[in-house]
Amino acid sequence: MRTVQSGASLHDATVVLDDRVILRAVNVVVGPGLTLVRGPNGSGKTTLLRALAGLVPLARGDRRLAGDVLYIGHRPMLLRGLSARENLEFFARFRGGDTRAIDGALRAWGVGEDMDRPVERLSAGERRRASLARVEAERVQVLLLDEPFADLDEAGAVRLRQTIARARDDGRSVVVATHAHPELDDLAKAWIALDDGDATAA
Amino acid sequence: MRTVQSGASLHDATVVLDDRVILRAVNVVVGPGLTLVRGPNGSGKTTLLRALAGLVPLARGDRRLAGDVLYIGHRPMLLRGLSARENLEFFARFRGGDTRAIDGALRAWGVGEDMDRPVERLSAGERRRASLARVEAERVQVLLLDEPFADLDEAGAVRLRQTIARARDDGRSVVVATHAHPELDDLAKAWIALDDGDATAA
Amino acid sequence: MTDTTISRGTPYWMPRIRPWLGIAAAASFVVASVMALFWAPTDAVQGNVYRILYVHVPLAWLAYLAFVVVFLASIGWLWTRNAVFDAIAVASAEIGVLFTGLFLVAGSIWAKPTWGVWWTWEPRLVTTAVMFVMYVGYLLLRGLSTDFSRRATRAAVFGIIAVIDVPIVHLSVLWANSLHQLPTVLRAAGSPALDSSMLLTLMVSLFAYTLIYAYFMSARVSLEVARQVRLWTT
Amino acid sequence: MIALYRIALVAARELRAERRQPDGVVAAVTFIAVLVLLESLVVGPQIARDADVASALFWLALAFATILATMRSFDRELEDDALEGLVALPGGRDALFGGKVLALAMVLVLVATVGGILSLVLLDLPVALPVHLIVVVLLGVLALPPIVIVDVVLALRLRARAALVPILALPVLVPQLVAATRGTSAALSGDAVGALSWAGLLFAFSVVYTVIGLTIVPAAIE
Amino acid sequence: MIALYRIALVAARELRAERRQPDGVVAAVTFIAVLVLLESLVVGPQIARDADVASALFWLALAFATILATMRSFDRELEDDALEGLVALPGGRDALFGGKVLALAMVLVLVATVGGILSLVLLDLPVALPVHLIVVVLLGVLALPPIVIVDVVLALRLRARAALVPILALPVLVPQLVAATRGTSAALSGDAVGALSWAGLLFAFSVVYTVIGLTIVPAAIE
Ligand code: HEM
Ligand SMILES: Nc1ncnc2c1ncn2[C@@H]1O[C@H](COP(=O)(O)OP(=O)(O)OP(=O)(O)O)[C@@H](O)[C@H]1O
Ligand SMILES: Nc1ncnc2c1ncn2[C@@H]1O[C@H](COP(=O)(O)OP(=O)(O)OP(=O)(O)O)[C@@H](O)[C@H]1O
Ligand SMILES: [Mg+2]
Ligand SMILES: [Mg+2]
Repeated sequence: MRTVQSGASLHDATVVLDDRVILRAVNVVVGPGLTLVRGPNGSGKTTLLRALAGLVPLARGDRRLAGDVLYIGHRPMLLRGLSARENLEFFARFRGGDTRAIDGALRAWGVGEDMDRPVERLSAGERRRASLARVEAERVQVLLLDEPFADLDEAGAVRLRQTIARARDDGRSVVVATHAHPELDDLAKAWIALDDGDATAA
Repeated sequence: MRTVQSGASLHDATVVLDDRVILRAVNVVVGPGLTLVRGPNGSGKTTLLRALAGLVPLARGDRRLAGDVLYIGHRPMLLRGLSARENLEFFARFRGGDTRAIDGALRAWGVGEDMDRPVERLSAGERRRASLARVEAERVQVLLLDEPFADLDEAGAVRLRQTIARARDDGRSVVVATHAHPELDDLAKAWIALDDGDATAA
Repeated sequence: MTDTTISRGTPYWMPRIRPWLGIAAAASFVVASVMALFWAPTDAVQGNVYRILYVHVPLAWLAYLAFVVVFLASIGWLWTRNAVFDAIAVASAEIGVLFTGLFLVAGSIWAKPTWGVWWTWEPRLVTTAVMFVMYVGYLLLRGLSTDFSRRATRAAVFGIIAVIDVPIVHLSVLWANSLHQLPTVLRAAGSPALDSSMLLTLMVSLFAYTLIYAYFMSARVSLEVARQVRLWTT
Repeated sequence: MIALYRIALVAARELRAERRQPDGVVAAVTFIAVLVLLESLVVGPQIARDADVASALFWLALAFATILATMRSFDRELEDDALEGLVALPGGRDALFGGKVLALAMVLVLVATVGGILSLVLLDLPVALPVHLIVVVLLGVLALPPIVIVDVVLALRLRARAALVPILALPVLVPQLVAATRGTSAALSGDAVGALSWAGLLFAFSVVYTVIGLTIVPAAIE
Repeated sequence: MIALYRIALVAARELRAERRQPDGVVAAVTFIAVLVLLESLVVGPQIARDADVASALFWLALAFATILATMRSFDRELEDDALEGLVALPGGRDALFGGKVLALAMVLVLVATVGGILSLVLLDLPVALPVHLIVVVLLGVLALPPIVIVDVVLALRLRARAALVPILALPVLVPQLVAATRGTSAALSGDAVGALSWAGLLFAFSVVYTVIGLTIVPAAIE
């Protein structure tokens, strides 16, 4: 098998949930640059990202990883009770990094004023913005973003595209699963088309 | 004050959450046809829809309602443990309607095969589709849809636009809060622009 | 990341020896029953009721064995991710629960004439009941889990923890105010304090129940492996 | 009529979700069994077989089972905002309380029956007045859900929910639990008059709390 | 080192979320107080003041408080998939168990202190060996969280979770609860040797379960 310099890969990976095959012998190699995951509802995009992040047990096959992963799923994954800032500080410290970038990142994402309120009191879009600020606050090599445009307004979507473009230019591996947003195709280097558990790379 | 034939309205409505004013003396009258609610993240769209649906207490002002309301929020609002079909049957029966339309609606929304699986085992988009099938299954006069395009793939979005257009043509009152989707503007009859708790109608 | 290994079916010799295992189990069960009912001498104190011993004690020991097997198979699964270990664990847990239920009932029937009650609150009995509930919980946990590897992993973790109750049941008679028989056979000091023909009968019964356990295991494990194969090939 | 139909619908939905966990009731029963086992182990067999103590344990266990079951029911509702979907229906607010009480009462009757038989057998208790015992247990069981559900609704969306519910519920439950315990113990030991008068008190409790619940719960939900 | 630091971070996050609900600890303490009241009310003051019975009630209440607190902690994590965010971090899986055990043990020490003093005062119990009592209670409290957390992790995302956790946890806790009860009762009534040997057993329990938890819990989380 090949070696991967930076990024993540799945080899012959099969995922079974609820005794149903959700991903079928998938081979995916993600390297630096933007990889887009496309596919209709229920085709297995979320499962693929979770498999890359190691959040789902593989029934067969294996997963390789070079560098740390930042996975943001359909939900914002912030702990209720804590504020956005406290959540991001926890993540950054846990990775052994510093917390200096956090304030700036949250402010840039437009939640500067709300960053000390408990996250459950934020609107859906504000919560999404706070979780996307992690991309700047943690500066991790491999980014896995599942439908990150959901709930974002126009300004937020623009910022997210810039963020993705910048991460790509920095040589980070970015995997984005999303519907629509054809403008992302211009930034992408690779495509993974999912159909009912079968992946085709392009 | 005016009377409303079918639809919902808020008069001088102020909503306070967490000791902060979220909606400020808002006057909104929603009649038959499509009303679009626009505004950046955190401007109060969700709060407005919840106020129309009677889910949020008004600090001042009042709410009028003619006809039943179907409100679908950011989350799909289906009870875990039950299947999509069982959820929809419950809603339809509760309204005193029949359940004949349910199977067809779920099938039309592409969750025909999954309609007997517990909803928590569905993908995000499949869950969204199941909850949108309520629009056809319950046939209620006033529809309040909060960001209904989230998680839908292209085919789902097309279907949703058709559904909205049809509901409008049937003379139902449809209120949709959404970012982007400029193509909806062609269908709309009225616009409510929200900015930090202040509403301007257009 | 470790792969889940699925056996390609039961080893070829399994189905071949199973009938013989069944015959041996049945035969030794008949011999043990005859010995227990007719050959072993009547107890001086208890009369004939004591003969329940030959059911009660072997079943208790085999329940212990079954739960220790669950423990070992659980470690095996976590270590190797070979699905056959999960099959062994579930088979052994089910048989263990069955045997525990049976020796509880047998003990209870024995308790009525000797102690005057069906059930009483004393350490051995309570810890046994707790062990029973624990493994019923183990089976519940399995039943509620949905997909294969999660089920296997969660069950394995619990199977490892639950085994702690086996020594506790065994040692519970040493607690103060125990009504139950103190260790007479498996005791630390010296040889068994039991009449030699009684001891022989007990050993033959133990042998018979061990074969029954082995027979059940081979049948249940094959069934489970077949299910796994069906699941993974569709 | 329509109100009753809606209450029945909510109850049916609840019971269906409950039945999907085929061992839901089994679980609650096992829970009671474990508690009885545990307590008699730590308290000692003589004390545990006392009619007063046995009834007290049974009712405490049942109170916990009620609280757990209710919290589970609302946990399920809070996921994905399902509760909001129900409350947004016309009449949803009013049907919520009645439906939950009905469903929970049915589950608890089952749990109490099996758990009660288990306790009787496990503790080898003599029953002097079986019919009185059934009446007391039934009325005691019916008195539990209204108050627990009211408390859960009040605590809903408050952050310390899981811990708050027992705090709100238990003090209010104390009189009922005392009545149920005394009544059960009277029925076990043959005091017919005592059993019936406690049963009457329990009946009063359940009527009062049900009326309160039907009246104020709709207002308490947003 | 880094592993310990991460465990400390998880514990700190947990404690902070816990502190945000100013009534978290208060809640658990009230819970114990109510239980002690309730039991002494229904069981009768003579029996309730017996050293054995009082210790038994205290430990049962503490076991329930542990289960409730642990379930609440994980409920918070499941909302918005926060737990997944933690587990997806490098080393997150390994730090989870240790961090939760640490945080929960600290909360429980507080709860046990206040709850214990409350029980002593409310039931007017004489304490023969105060230092031994403190040692026993401390070790008993430290023995509770590991096993409860393991069981909550096992039942995570399963449907009958609220009912399954007590069923899985209570039987496993029985030996510890018996040891803690006996040890407490020995310390209350002046049996120094007894108290210390039970304390030793409790220490062994907490070490064994912590090691098991640290070893196998990471495998049990997906
Ligand atoms: C429901 C009631 C009973 C239960 C749950 C029970 C449980 C057990 C268990 C778990 C063992 C295995 C002991 C070990 O080796 O660790 C055992 C053994 C034994 N039981 Fe019972 N028992 C019950 C009633 C009785 C009664 C009524 C008697 C006789 C009066 C009795 C006599 C014995 C004897 C003689 C042994 C073998 C002890 C040895 O050699 O170690 N049991 N019982
Ligand atoms: N439960 C709550 N408690 C306190 N404040 C809240 C609560 N929910 C929302 N808010 C605040 O109210 C304001 C409006 O929120 P709302 O959810 O209505 O916005 P929105 O327009 O729907 O935003 P989005 O586009 O992100 O969905 C936001 O500033 C938010 O922080
Ligand atoms: N927990 C689960 N148990 C069983 N099946 C599941 C589970 N989660 C998802 N599935 C099924 O797996 C398939 C793929 O789901 P997945 O969430 O990966 O799809 P997706 O491509 O992300 O869809 P979407 O666009 O709707 O987000 C779907 O058919 C879904 O029903
Ligand atoms: Mg998805
Ligand atoms: Mg919104």
